[in-house]
Amino acid sequence: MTNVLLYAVHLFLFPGLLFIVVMGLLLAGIDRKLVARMQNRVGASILQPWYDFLKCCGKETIIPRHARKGLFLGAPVACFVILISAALFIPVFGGLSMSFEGDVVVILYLLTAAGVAIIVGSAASGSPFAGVGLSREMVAMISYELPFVLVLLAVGALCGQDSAYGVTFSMDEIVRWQTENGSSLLHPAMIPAAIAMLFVIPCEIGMHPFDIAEAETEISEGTLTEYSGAPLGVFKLCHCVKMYVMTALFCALFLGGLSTGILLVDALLEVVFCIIVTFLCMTVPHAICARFKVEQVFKFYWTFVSALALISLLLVWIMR
Amino acid sequence: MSEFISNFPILAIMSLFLGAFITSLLGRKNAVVRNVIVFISMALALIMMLALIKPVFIEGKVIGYWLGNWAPVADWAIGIGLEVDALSLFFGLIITVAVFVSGTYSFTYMSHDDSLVNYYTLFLMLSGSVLGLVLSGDLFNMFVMIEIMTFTAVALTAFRNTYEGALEGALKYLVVGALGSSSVLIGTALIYSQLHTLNLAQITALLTNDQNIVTGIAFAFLFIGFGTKAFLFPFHPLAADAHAVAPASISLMISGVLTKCGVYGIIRLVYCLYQNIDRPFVQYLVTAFGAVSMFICVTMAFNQHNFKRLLAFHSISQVGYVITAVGLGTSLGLASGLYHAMNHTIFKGLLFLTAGAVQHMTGSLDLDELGGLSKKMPRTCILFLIGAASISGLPPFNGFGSKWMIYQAAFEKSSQTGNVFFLVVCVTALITSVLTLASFVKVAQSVFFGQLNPKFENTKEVPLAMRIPMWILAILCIVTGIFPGSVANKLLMPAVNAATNTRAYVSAMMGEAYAAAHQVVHAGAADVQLIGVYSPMSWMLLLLSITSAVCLVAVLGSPEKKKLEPVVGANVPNGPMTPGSIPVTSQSREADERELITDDLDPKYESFFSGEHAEYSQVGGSDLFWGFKKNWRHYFSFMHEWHSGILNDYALYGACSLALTLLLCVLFL
Amino acid sequence: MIIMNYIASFILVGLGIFCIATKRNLLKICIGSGLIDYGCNLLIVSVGFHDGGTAPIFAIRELTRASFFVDPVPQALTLTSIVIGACSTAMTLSLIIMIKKQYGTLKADKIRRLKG
Amino acid sequence: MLQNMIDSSMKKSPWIFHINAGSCNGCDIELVSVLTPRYDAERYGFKLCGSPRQADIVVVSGPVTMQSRERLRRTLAQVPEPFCVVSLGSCPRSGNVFKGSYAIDGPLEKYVHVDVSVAGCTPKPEAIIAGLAQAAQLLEEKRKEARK
Repeated sequence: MTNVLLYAVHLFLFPGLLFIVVMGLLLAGIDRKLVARMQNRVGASILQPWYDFLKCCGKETIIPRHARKGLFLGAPVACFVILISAALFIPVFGGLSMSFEGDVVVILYLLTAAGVAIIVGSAASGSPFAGVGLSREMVAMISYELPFVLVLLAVGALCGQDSAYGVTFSMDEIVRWQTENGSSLLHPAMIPAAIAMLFVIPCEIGMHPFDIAEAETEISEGTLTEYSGAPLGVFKLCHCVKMYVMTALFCALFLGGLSTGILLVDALLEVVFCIIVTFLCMTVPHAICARFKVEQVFKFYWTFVSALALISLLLVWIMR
Repeated sequence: MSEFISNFPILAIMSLFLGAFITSLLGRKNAVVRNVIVFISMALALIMMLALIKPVFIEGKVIGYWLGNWAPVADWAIGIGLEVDALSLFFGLIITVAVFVSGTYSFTYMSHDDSLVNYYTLFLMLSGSVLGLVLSGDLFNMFVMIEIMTFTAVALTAFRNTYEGALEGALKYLVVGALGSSSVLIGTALIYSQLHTLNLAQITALLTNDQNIVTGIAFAFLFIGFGTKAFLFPFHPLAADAHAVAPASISLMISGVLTKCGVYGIIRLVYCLYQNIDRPFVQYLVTAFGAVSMFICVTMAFNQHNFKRLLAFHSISQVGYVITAVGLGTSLGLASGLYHAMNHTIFKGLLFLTAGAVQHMTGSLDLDELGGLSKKMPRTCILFLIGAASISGLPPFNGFGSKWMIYQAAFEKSSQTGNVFFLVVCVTALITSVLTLASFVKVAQSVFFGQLNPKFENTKEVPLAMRIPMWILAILCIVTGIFPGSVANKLLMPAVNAATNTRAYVSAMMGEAYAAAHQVVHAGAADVQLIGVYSPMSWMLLLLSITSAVCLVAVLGSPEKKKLEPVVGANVPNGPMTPGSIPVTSQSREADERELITDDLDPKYESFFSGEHAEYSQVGGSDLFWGFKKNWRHYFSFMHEWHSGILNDYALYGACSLALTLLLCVLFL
Repeated sequence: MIIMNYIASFILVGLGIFCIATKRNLLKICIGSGLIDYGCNLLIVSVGFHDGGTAPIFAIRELTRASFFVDPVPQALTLTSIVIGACSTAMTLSLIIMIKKQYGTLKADKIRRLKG
Repeated sequence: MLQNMIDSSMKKSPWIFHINAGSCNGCDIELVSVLTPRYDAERYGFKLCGSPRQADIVVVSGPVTMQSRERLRRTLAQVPEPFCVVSLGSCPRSGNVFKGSYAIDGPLEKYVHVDVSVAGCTPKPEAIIAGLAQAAQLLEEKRKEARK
């Protein structure tokens, strides 16, 4: 009985639902604040995403005539559920996760499924803006999937050197290997992979320079054109949770070795590192450059960022 | 009972051929008699295959059956033998299930057409020959079955001969298909010239030690022959033409069943007959064919305009996955290949049946024309989503389990042998999976979602009789997706062991002493470490997070009940601010008449069109994924020319690939 | 001596493939596929040849130890493959007739509505 | 308790949707300048959004011309409850210099109850921010009233 209780607490409290949602909103708030400060203006309060979410839940939900009600209302919930289950597979600094042998690929596919949930939601809304929005979202997904997979393969190859199969697809294995031989960021072969991962994160989340799917100026909110009220709030929440999921994934893949074992210190360490990674990979590009065109995003990811990931994969290959 | 079981293989094949014969005899009078006969023969074949599961899969027996009781004389096989081991029964099961589903579907789907007796006779002949090919233990018998299969498939492709392009697709399929079967014939003749026998078991035994140049050439011919049947790389335009024009139940048969026979032939050739899968050259050859056809077909499928032609290209790219996995040579590779072959038949069958349903109801398959059908055909839309989710490998469905096993097998192979070729194959597989997802998003948006084309205003849902087979396949999709672990142990492991364990194969037909005399290798049972994808813990996790998410949304819902769309036309005043209740002055009245406000529906629930009256503007079909197409436009234009549609070019590509394989086999084998 | 049969059969097969690949007229393509079938049949028959052997026809009593036959199995195979060759030619011709009715031409490069 | 938090959050994150009913773009540029670093309306939570479905405050600028009348009415109908309407500049209030022209169809008041009206031919950004802040306050009362 106790382990079920512990398991429920684990699921709902610490690395579970509450922690993920709070962390997501916190990261989004900090990101908006940092962008404002970088543009020399005061910027909204750190709790602004929380207010946005509450305000959206307070508004009326309009279901358009062309929309398909079941999918239209179900898509945000599905996206939220998929993201939470993806986040639960990521070990928070060396422990406390539902990890099993092949869960790196499960995380990859859950993130793809979250993207598909958004796409199905916008397709079900039946608006032409959403049609263009979902095609851009798919192009963004194609473009970041290649480098993302190469980075996962590189880390799997590095951390699976001494395992029987020469490669590992399990997060626990990756984190344990890093605790023994130092986190993989210190290995010279993994520097290009880390940079590639930093580029992949904003596109996967849809942050400013790569948010070709929700381009307000071009296609009026793209995928979320027809959403209002609580479903819109849940989609915005998914956007924030995705920020936490990707940064936590980055910390687990590249900074796995720094866990101290004490639960509280680990949690604080995780929060600090996530904020640093958010600043590096989302705030700086958001403040510096304008939104990319659709084919620029694709060309940028399939040439420059994939080359980086490939270099590190080959380096790991040679150094083996 | 146990010795009677050995007659089941021939009884299954005979039930199908006899069914064909009787339908053509008695079927002319009325439809019910004909349908009953067809149903009985399909059901009989299915029951016999299911009955074979216990002896072959669980007890691991290999059932041999000599036609006309011509047992081998003095260790020399004279008669034609049927041999059913776990591998051929695995494919036999896939085939009989697909035949059963496709048959019941075509009862209603083909009701609009005429001369249905010919249709069902050809259909049963096709399924009989396909089952015969998979169960036969004799090389020339396999050739004869391939020929019957090709002729009936061609005739069925051209069944609706008034359909635009049907005859052309059938002719191309026949001529280049005949090229492929002739190469199988030449291969058989060359093998006979060296070993003077046609029985597969005896060939396996004799080939273990004396493989000279002529058997190498025979290998090349046989590989290209079976490759034609599996529509591998240079032969894939045939399948695209044949599928696009064939009726949906037949395209299910072609893509789900015929390609599997080509795959079965290649597996039997590489794992059992020549046992040269552990030679690096053969692994490169098979994997290269698989990877190239996988990548090219998915990019070709990406900008198609016809729903079924897109599905056809996808089925070849999935067969490319299977061949890549088979070519890896490791036991995990073969297991993932077989698993993906089974999944492919299930979800591709489902997708083709939904395409048939859309064609049956709306009459058109053009992606640019269709749109918004989910309002009119909701159940077909759900079925399509299940099929699309499983083909693009989303977690709870069956595509995920098998695709992920293929990546793992490819990557493990590359890391163990330290060879970069398999790494490139693994990355190509991943890119192909993303492009598959992208093209099915395109199909979903352009056929089911978006705005309804006024032309298809009065389409109704598909009759229940057509939906039952679709639901059977959908449930199979979900079941094999949720329990990959149990599917692997019960179905895949016996099949993989049977493929690698050739001694049992030979001794079943030729006797234990013969097998020992020829030192047939007895590979140990494969200890594939099958990673349990779904431990019960993760299921509880998903369940709990679902409940928490749903109650989160419900609690935070806005206070007043969510108002749904009011009664059409009534301008329900919802608060002081509705523009409907504005004071209308004289000046604006005649302005209104000029404005001709046609739409009396409440504009609140119209989709936002930046203020304009939302007329029909469907974003779908070829104007999606603009960014991706712009970057690849050179590649796409080259591919467009390459698939010229001229019969001679396809034959030329086939001949070149035959020559290339011959050259490689002579040099390296 | 038997080598001539093998060379002839491979020439026939090569000619058939060349004819299918280059000739634009559908009828010539049909002839080409026929040629390939005949090449294969010739190959199968000549595979079973033994120098000095007689035709494998015998009455019950005539079968003695000393009688030396040519291998009968390929001849049986050739029978079936001749039949199959005939069927495939018949099928191709029937399709060509219907295509001529529908498309109005026999030129292969005009019959290319399914492309791309 | 949760509903009170939702009410208070209505005024903390009002999203603006801008409708140009034939304006000379003077007010439009002023509205956007409000979000620049110098005047920074974002510190009160204001954010421009692209679709009327997500709008809380609808800012209308320009005298309602004949062409834009139908579109204005349809877009206003598509905004979810509770929302405020702010008329920007003097054109929507009175038609400004264009009053009496054949192409103008009366003040904005004819089409929708205007909650806050910011006067001035291109009102100063500070005035716009004050108007928007008032509108944000109104949002909270509207929701409380709608909840009763």
